[in-house]
Amino acid sequence: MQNPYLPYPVRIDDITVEAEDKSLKTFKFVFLNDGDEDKFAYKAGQFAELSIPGKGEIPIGIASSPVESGFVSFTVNRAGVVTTHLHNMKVGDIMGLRGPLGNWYPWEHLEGKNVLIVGGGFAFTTLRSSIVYMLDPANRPKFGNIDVVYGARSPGMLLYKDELVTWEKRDDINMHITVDATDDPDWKYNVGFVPPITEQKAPQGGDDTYAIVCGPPIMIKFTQPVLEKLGYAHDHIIMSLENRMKCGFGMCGRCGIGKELVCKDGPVFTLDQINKTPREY
Amino acid sequence: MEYMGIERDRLHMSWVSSAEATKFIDVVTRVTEAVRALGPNQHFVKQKAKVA
Amino acid sequence: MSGYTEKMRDIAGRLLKECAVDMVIGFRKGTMPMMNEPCFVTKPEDVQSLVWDSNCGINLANYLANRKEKIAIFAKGCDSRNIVTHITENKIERDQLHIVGVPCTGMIDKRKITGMVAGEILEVSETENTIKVKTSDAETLLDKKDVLQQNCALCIHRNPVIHDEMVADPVQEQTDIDRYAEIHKIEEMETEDKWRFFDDLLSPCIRCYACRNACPLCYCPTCFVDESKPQWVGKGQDPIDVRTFHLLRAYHCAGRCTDCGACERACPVGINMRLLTRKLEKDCQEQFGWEAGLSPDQRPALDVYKANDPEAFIK
Amino acid sequence: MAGKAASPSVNSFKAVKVNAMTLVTIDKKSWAAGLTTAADAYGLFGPVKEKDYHQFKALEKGEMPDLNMVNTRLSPKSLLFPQSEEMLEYSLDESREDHHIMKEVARDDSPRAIIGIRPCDAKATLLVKLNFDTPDVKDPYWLNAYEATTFIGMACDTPLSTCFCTTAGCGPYHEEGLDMLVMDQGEAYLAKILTEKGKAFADAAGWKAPSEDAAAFDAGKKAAEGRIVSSVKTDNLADTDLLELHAAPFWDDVAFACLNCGTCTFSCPTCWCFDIQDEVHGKAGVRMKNWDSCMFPIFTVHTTGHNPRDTKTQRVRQRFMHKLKYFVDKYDAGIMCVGCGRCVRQCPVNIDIRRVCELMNSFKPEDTCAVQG
Repeated sequence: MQNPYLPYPVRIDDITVEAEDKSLKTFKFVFLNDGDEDKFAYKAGQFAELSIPGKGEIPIGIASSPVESGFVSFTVNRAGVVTTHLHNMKVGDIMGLRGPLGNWYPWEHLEGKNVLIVGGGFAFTTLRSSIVYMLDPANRPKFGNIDVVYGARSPGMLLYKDELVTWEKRDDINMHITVDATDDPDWKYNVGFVPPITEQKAPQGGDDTYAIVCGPPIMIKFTQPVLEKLGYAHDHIIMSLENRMKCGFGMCGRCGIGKELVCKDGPVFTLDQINKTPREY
Repeated sequence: MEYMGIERDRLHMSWVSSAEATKFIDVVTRVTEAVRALGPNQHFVKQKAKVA
Repeated sequence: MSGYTEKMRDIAGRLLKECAVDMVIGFRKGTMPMMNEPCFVTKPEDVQSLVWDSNCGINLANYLANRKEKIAIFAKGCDSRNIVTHITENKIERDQLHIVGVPCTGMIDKRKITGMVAGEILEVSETENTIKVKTSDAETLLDKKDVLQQNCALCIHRNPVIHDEMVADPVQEQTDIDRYAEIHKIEEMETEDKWRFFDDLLSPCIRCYACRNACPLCYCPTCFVDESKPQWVGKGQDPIDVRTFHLLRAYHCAGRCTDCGACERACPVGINMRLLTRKLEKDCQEQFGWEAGLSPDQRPALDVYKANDPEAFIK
Repeated sequence: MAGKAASPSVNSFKAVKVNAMTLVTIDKKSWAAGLTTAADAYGLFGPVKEKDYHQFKALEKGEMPDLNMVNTRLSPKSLLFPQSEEMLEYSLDESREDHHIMKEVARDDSPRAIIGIRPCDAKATLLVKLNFDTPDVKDPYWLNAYEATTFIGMACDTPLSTCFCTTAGCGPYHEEGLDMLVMDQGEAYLAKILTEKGKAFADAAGWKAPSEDAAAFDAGKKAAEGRIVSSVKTDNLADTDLLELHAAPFWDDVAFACLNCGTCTFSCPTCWCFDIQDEVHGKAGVRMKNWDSCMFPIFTVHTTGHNPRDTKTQRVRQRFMHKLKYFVDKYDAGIMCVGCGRCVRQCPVNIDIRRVCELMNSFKPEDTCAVQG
């Protein structure tokens, strides 16, 4: 019997400091055992438990993309016991990785559709995974227009800056990068919160257009009416939730929102589905 | 602590000013001797967690 | 205490009708013999649900902490002392409260009574001094004073220490009570026997925290056992972790505990954790002459310095 | 999107049924002797009295289960799902080749039998199984223990006034989840062998004297069911709208007295929530599974401090909604309660699931939807 609690042993292969305040780091892991990477086959939108012996586990969205191989990566905000410890670890350290867990953005369903991605802050991780997946030459023809609204507090807090610059230059993806505020005179992108920028830049909703939204609760709260105004139906708005989790596969009970479990039945839900839960997240 | 079964001499409380070097030496010596006489502590030492 | 129920309904009805308070906290009839359920009433027409008998052992002060409403509360001697403690510790304002004092002749010990009769108890009724216990095939008449909760048998503050009105005239206080006989007995044990005694006492603990949560003193937003940064105590069933919880909880109640017995009463596995809290209560009494919650004008023993505080423990 | 997994019904998890129902009679001497013999092949567990209460424990050699107990204080769920259980171990000693690599702990999953489990607790095991044995993921700790266990049930002839099993999908002679059901006939026990596992145990115990007295079981069952005086109604729960029930006006009243202790969830035979914790001693560490409770605020609190179920009322509602609504909707296997009455008897403040179930089952949303007009 496969033991779902047993993590794959991994080694930290690389650590990138992402944000100017050093609260965000991207960890690149390689699997110690042959074959584990194949067993860890995942889709964009899923998460995994980063498992540190002696400290505990933390569920984090997978930032690398299924089209990238040889490693998996996660961008982690330093917040609690486990993430603080992780931030103090070095390249070469051994830990565990358990997953992939949860569902994913509905890629099969999104084929042939336009996709609007709205992201804020460090929730951009699984969105990055999604963008890289969609831009992969093998996949790009499967999707219509791709629009991305991505905002952070300041230019220094934007994740994956090099990639953002590359995407900005491409003509098969429309990037709308924004920051809440900046005193950088050379800043050539948008200034303003995500919801108004979405209202200005995002395409109209419709049967063939879906929005994937991931960000802090306050961003989600104000983006939702904007999307409704733009004509996105509730079953065309796709969101990723978080709740306190332990097991990650639907047994320990804490992440329940009504009869759905965020870890197993989610984390990806349409707004339509979320409206049918008691919203205890 | 004593009421719960920790030996009386294992727990000491003293008030020593930074100027009272002799008293400090005296207290440390007294405590060390007392604790040595008791031997290693057996209680409130958690080994591997017991499960049930 | 017979006749209290009617009087309480009148008082509650009057206070609610006059809009003198937003809610009344009391007890309603339980679904089991020897059990009543703490409840609140906000409408005058609902006061008929209120009851009072010898099964109101839960300390209602526990339901006050951090509430914002204007509240009338029925308070036994112990409840009133915990209300005083709440006021002293700024958990509630005095002028938010209309305290209805309930002179108390003690609450009965359902575990003790269950152990005294054979078969399941189906019904329990009471008069002033007797308790009638009905099982499927027998009826037993017990003397109430023989089946009191132990803390009630030892109680020397049956009358409320603070109140805005009283349900009845004060009852006679008990005197010549040896409150600490059991504690003395433990103090006289050999060190190793003490350790084993508490190991045995705490062995059934399942860490449900009913004792902590029933305690009006345990209102911390995050209890030390729930802290994760740092994590002070393991979360499993290791006896050291279990003991650490009980020991530290008792310490946190030092000089504050009124021996209301809520902890012991709430425990689903019958642990007398009062053997820890009462030791500290005894020490406070002996060393500082302090009894918790007697007056809102007095600062607690562990909160004041007096030049003549005993210091024999400092060597 | 997250499609609803096929709802397995409790019935699909029944152990292999024996073809012809076998009845054996066991005189009380053979009972004791049989258990002693069976102990060579099985670890035996059963109710024994410790201090004031009965508990399920591993039986010492020659120790007999005390079958006169009415019900144990805690349910026997802990035999498959211990309150605290080691799952993984690891070393933090960097001089070791395998440092920081987690491994499964060695476990003893040799055959064992629970003697004298009540039919309600056996049925509860099947409800817990829905959580730990799913089509996608299986909890190996629970499942291995479950598969190693033979359930020898004791029919319940003396139900308590708080027992409402007959209206909670169960009953004093209920057979679901049992491998053998034993009834006390005074001089002897009459045993109904229900599964291959039960038959193997009877063989190991040498209980072979056949009986034809099937009528005795029917009579016993009828009499025992007649002694159940308490009931719940659950017929409207499935059809009541989840969100409207969630928003029902009675939750503050239900929750007021609650202390948010874990008594109800810990004593419940069907509550399965747990926590995962790491503990390190020196360089040796273990990862363990501990019981957790939806009554505790830290069950759901986020690292940010945000808590989706921050108030007592929300947590109390979660417990009852999970048992009486979410579970009903999710599995189509009835309520997540077998009517054992433990929470009713043990709740320090007398919050009674029967009363709450009545409020929920009789709830009519239109009664309170003034805002809709």
